[in-house]
Amino acid sequence: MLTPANYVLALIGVPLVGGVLACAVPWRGVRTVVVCLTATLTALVGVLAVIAGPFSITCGAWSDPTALALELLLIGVIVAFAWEARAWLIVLLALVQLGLCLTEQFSAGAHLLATPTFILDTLSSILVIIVCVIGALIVVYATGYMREHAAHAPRTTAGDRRFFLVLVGFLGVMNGLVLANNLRWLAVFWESTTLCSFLLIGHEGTAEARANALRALLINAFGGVALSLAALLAAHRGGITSLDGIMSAQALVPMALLCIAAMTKSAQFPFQSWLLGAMVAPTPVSALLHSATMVKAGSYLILRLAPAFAGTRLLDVVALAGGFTFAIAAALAVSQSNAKRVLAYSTISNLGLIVACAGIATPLAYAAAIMILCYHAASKGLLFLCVGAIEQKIGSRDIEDMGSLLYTMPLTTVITLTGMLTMLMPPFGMLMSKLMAIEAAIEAPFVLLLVIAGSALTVFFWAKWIGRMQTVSYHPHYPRETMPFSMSSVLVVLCALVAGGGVASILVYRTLIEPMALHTFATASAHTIAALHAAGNLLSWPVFVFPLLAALAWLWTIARFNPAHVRLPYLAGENYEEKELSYAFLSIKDQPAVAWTTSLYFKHTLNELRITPWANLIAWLLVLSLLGVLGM
Amino acid sequence: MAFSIHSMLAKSPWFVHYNCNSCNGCDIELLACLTPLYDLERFGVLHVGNPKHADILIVTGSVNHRNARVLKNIYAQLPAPHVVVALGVCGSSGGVFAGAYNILGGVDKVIPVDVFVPGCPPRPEAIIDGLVRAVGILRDKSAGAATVPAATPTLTVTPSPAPQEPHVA
Amino acid sequence: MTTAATTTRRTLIPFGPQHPVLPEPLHLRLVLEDEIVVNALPAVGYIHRGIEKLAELKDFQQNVFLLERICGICSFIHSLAYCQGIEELMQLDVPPRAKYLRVVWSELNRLHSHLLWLGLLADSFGFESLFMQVWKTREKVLDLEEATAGARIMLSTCAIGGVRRDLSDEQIAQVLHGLDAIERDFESFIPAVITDTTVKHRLVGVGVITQQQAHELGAVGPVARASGIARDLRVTGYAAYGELGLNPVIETDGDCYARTLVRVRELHQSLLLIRKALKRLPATPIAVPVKGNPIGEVVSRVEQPRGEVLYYLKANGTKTLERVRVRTPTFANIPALLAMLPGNELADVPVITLAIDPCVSCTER
Amino acid sequence: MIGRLVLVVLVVLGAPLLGALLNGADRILTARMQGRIGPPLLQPFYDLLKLFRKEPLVLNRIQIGYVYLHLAFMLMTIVLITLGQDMLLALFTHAFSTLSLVIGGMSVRSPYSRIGSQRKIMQMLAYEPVLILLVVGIYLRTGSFMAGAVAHLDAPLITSLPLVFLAFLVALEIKLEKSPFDVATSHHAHQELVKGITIEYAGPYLGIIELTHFYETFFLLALVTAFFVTHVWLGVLVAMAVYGAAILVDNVCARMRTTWMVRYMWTVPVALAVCNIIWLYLQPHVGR
Amino acid sequence: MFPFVTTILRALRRGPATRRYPYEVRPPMAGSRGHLVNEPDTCIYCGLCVRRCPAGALAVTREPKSWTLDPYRCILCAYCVEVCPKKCLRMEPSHVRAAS
Amino acid sequence: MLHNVTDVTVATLLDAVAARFPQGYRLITLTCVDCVDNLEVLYHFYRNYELSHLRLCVAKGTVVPSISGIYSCAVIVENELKDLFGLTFDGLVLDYEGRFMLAADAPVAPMLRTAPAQAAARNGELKMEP
Ligand code: NFV
Ligand code: SF4
Ligand code: SF4
Ligand code: SF4
Repeated sequence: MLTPANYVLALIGVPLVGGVLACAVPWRGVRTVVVCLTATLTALVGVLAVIAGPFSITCGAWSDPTALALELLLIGVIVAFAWEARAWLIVLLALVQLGLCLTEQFSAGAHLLATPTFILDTLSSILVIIVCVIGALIVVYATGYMREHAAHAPRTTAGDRRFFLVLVGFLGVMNGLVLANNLRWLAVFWESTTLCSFLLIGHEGTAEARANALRALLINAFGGVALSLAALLAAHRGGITSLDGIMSAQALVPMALLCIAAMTKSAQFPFQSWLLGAMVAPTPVSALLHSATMVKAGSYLILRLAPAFAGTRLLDVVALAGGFTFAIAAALAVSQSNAKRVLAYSTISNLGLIVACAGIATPLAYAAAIMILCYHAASKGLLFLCVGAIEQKIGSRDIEDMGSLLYTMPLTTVITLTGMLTMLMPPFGMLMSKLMAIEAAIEAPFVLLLVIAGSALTVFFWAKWIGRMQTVSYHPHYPRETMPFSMSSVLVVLCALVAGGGVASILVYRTLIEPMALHTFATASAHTIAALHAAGNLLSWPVFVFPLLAALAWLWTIARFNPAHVRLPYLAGENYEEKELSYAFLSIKDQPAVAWTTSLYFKHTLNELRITPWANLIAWLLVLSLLGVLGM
Repeated sequence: MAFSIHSMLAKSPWFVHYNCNSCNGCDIELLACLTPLYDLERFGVLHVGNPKHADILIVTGSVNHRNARVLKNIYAQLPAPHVVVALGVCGSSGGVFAGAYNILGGVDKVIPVDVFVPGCPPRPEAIIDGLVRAVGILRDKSAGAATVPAATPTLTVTPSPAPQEPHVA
Repeated sequence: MTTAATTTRRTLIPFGPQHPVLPEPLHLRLVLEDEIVVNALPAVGYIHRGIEKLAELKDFQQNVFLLERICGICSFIHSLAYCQGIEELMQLDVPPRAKYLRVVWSELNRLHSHLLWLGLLADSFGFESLFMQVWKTREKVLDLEEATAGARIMLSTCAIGGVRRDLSDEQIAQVLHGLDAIERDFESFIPAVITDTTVKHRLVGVGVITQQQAHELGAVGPVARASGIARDLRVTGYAAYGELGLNPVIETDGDCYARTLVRVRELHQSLLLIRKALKRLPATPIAVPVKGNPIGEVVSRVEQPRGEVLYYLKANGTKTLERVRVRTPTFANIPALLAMLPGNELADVPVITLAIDPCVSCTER
Repeated sequence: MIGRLVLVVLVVLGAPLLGALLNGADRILTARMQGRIGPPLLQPFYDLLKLFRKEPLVLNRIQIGYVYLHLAFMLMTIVLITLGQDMLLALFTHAFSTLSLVIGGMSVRSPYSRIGSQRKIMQMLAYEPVLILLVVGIYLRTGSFMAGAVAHLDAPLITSLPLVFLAFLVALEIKLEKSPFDVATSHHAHQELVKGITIEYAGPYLGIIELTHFYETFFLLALVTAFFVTHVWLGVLVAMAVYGAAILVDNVCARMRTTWMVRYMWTVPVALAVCNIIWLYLQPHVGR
Repeated sequence: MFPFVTTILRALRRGPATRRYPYEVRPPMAGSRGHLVNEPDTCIYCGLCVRRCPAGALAVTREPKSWTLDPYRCILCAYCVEVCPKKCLRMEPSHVRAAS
Repeated sequence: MLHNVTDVTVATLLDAVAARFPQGYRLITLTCVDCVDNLEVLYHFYRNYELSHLRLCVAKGTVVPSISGIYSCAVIVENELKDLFGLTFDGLVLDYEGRFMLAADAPVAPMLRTAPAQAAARNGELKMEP
């Protein structure tokens, strides 16, 4: 049997090695096999490790210098990239970070507290599962996607080999990030994900891609500085070198800095812009890094630390910042018609909700945050993949172009619809967790208001999109959809996962999340514990007979459907009947015109360009008030 | 006919109105039927906006080349069972406009008509009478009875002793 | 950050010809952006009968009955305009009593038309009970019409050379009495129209056209008057208007509210005119006999509820006319309507459309 | 257990009857306010039964599913509340019931249907915060999200949630599709969107929508009653009065624009509710 | 702010204004043009009315003597009444019922 | 009778109309009369309680310059005349291409005197049935 240390090694190493292998083989077919095998293996390792857990391992004396060396190496690489791009600000930030690392290394002296280097507890297990399973699925999908993509990619693109090196390797890095307890290792993996993200965003090599990659690098480098500063200050405060050290010492100042670092990674306002820019990357990247896993690192970090700081002013501000991001990102998502931007804003918004819940830091809030984290990763990953497939087919990511897709790509459309419904329909996990979030937010009235506003807005943009997606004309003929097997199979599997897991949300809550929250908040007050238990009673299963009956009734109706009942739409009496122009009406000059209804976007009231500066200003104020702890 | 599901159609006749070539005379009298003084809702009558919700299509005016197609479209969107009422002499025959270059004739030139209401314009009382007839036909249609297309009888007078035909009330 | 690609696609919808807020078939091809109208183009012809041609086929006496059926709302005034034109061609001297009676019926006609419009306007912004209230009052006008003219929709009342019916003293008393009742009824809804917050919200500042625009687009009737143009043909003094005297009702804001105010004030004006006319009713015959056939060309214009109607008649000395041309007020107001729509919300489209008081059957003949 | 089941069955069967009667009363009252006689009280039943006799015209098969869901989630909401379950969940299932209709209306490209659906979402956007605040208020009062907890209160909710109640009344006007908020669809045909969101549903499907509306009317008025839970009969009376007032408002207002509605709802009623909630937070025995 | 409330309440108080047709039939007003009738014995079947009728609703044959009205074409203008030399035509105030 | 009538030709029409616009004349409408051999188009203007008319006499088939560039409201009546008289206007701001008042299957230029119904009426054999 594998030892914990081997598990950690495998979790990190398998993908890294797989990535290198994938990069090494020059043939696409073989590479696909390598990638798929690696993905399978990673998933397997992940599951086995979680079954074997929880555990923690403490590395020997080699650990710290190695980590330092790796960190320096990473900083060097970043400097090199930035230098090449003449991004002096990034170079500056990287150098500052370098300085901080060295200062820490050479000033703090001996590191007294011996804490585990890597920990696999329930929280990290959940993330490991997300990374290894959903991540693996996305990687498999990417093999099919990239074949298609390569055909249309601009000449500047970096090529598949580098792509898969980074993408597959990223899984290992991300595993490392969620396992790391030691601050230095955390920083190493943290910087690595930044680098992966940078490389993948810039994959296509166009001017826009490069600019956006640099922006991501800049903002995350800023976060990196905050992280390093946190490590330095922690080290100065009694030689803390690990996350649980910070928690047990209740070190507020490092915590605040870590929160800022987390906000950059989780693209919270005012650091959101890089994530929107990141949408230029190929869609599997968006799915993997920019919605399912990497951006979760930030909220994960806060979630991990928050229980120790429950009730502090610091967390109140964090909650407020998260809530603010939740509401404002939802509002901006309403104004977007670009599907990937909608998804991006929605991701930011949900991350904000996780952060808000983490900030509220009651058992229920904690549970809600974890629920959102899981369900969001799955659903959003799926949705990104769907959008990718759709985009490859119709050549557009505009929501308004997605009408009548049920015609041309029924499978993807149904899966997309399922994915979107899981985002907002009872009894799926997202809705249940949002519900818990609201119940939890009772403890923080201001956050509550933001959460309420955000939820209402969220419904708006999803409904708009769902409506557009399933718009069908009245002469249905469903062709078979062609898509690489790797893509379609992943879509189906992930969809099944999302739907099944979503329906079982309360089961998941009961068996997994509730005990975990209880465990984490062993000392919480009675009424918050009661709230936690009450949330578990949310669903009385029998009431779901109604939707079930509705579904059955639907099937029954469709089975005995009489096509003669299909009529032309109401077009004020001026229908113009022709198969291809099904919604045409005769208009001026007796010429047919096609009725078309664009959804509401409020481009004027919710103007992104106008609102963003103000939102950023408010968010900066919140971030600055986070730093208020420095004065304490 | 005591309580039967078919009588429900008679108790809740919703109508949609389309103005073909009417001079408005018939239309405003129809609208007047909805207002307090005549209040068609007493009979469960509702004025609905689109044919898909309607049981009765009330057409005012005669048919011209352009609105014929609209009329056909609306007719095609009526859910069965349904009844068509042609209001006014225009709808019955073209009335005073018969013979104009853009007049095809009465509504029955384009779609089958179940009730003709004479008058130019018909008074609200006459419209109510027409609707009462329509409702009866609706019930019959719902029960599956065969209905015959409406006729527009003429009145002939000859020197007595020949009696008057009883078509005029 | 990439700037959001702005969707240039817009909403394109048909509005009419079959539409419950439009009692008449009119098709608007609306282009919207977030429910704001960007562009509106009309299609007409759903109610075109070819009456101008038909009037060349029937004889000039029968035409009275044909032309008053151009529209069942402004029927009397149509026949009035036509009769006045023929009378001018034939140089008939209409007896004064007929002239006064023509004013009475014209104003009754205007009364019922404005009330009808007010109800429909209320309906267009979803104020059903106001619609009901107004139409309830309108029934009183219709009763007066039936009592004096023999039908609720005034037809067959005007004749070449005079009028077909006379009013007895009881009828005059009945009308005066009825007018009082109508005026009392106004109290029940006119304050609502003028002061209600929600109504004002829907009308003020909606569908504005300036005086300059109104003039250039050739607007007539209340649409022109609401934009500050004193354009009312009754001041030219046809029929007995010259002896009764009136000042056109003017508002200056040019929005739907101003148009409403104009018509509401004209309700009172009509009451006043009818009362005056009935009081001064001269005791003369009501018609002169018509002999011979008309010859020559003439333009006859009178003020309809919706504005100026123009009849151009060309006769050649036979029973049938050579040309009967009708330019109705709504026809003249359509360019103004198209200028009002852009920039307003979809929800305002019915309101603006109804605020010009469109009469499509007049427009298309 | 059996008792609960009986209760559920009673409510599920009784609610539409009551809802239909209320609708019938509404139509009569509206007619009387307009000086008319109006339809018979049982008219909604006649309408409903008639609709089930009509041809089920549709544009596609998808839209059918959503009317079923519309009804199903409504039933679910009512059962949840009847069983005293989580109010927030009930609120969300209720929202999803409406949302089903929206999505169904959007599944056709028919312009009026789509615009109506979008306006319906705007309506949801407008009233949803108030409803959530209502639940929050109740929580602050009872300390539990369970609807059942309301029944155990010793003083009626209205004493501590007067402003929330007022805000809820405004939301009620939207939910009942009454002027000035009947923007998405309307009981009166003369609307710029014709029948808006329901325009492409005919016959039985329209019937199901009507049926759901009956349930909804019942549900909303039951919520009003819940404010007076220690004095149920008073609550019923108030609910009737509220219903009457809603009809009165419907009859004295013009229909407003959608954007105005959202702006209004997010200011006045939300502010009212928030004031009330803040006040509750400041109470010693609630909140944290 | 809501001036219409008083109107509404007054309407409630006063009760419906509805004329309960067909249960209560209001007598038609005198002089109203409801439908056209002919005195068969006074009529001389001269056909003058036919020539003047603007709607072409009339037909007369001299042998055998018959006068035919198409009520679905007659616009109730009463012009024929005016021109008839024998004054055998007249307008009755009640309306014609629908045919189906 | 008609007073204030000025005769114009196709060449002078636009100038005459353009001269009236700044003088504050309102365009009431256009009337077309079929004088069997040619068409007569009357432009009715109005200012200060005074009517004035332009009379344009053209042979059938002549292209008439559109005044919709000067009086934009003329566009709908010009489109109508195009439908009903088959008159062609040059420079219509918005051209309905003969589908303004009439549908495709309606008679072409029905207001022209050559229409058979007209001839029938002249000969006194007016038939009411189409
Ligand atoms: N007033 C009026 Fe007419 C005329 N002439 C016009 O547009 O209503 Ni039918
Ligand atoms: S029947 Fe008479 S009132 Fe009715 S539309 Fe025809 S002409 Fe007008
Ligand atoms: S005009 Fe008089 S008399 Fe001559 S046929 Fe007609 S009804 Fe008879
Ligand atoms: S009333 Fe008029 S339409 Fe009727 S028959 Fe006499 S003349 Fe003809």
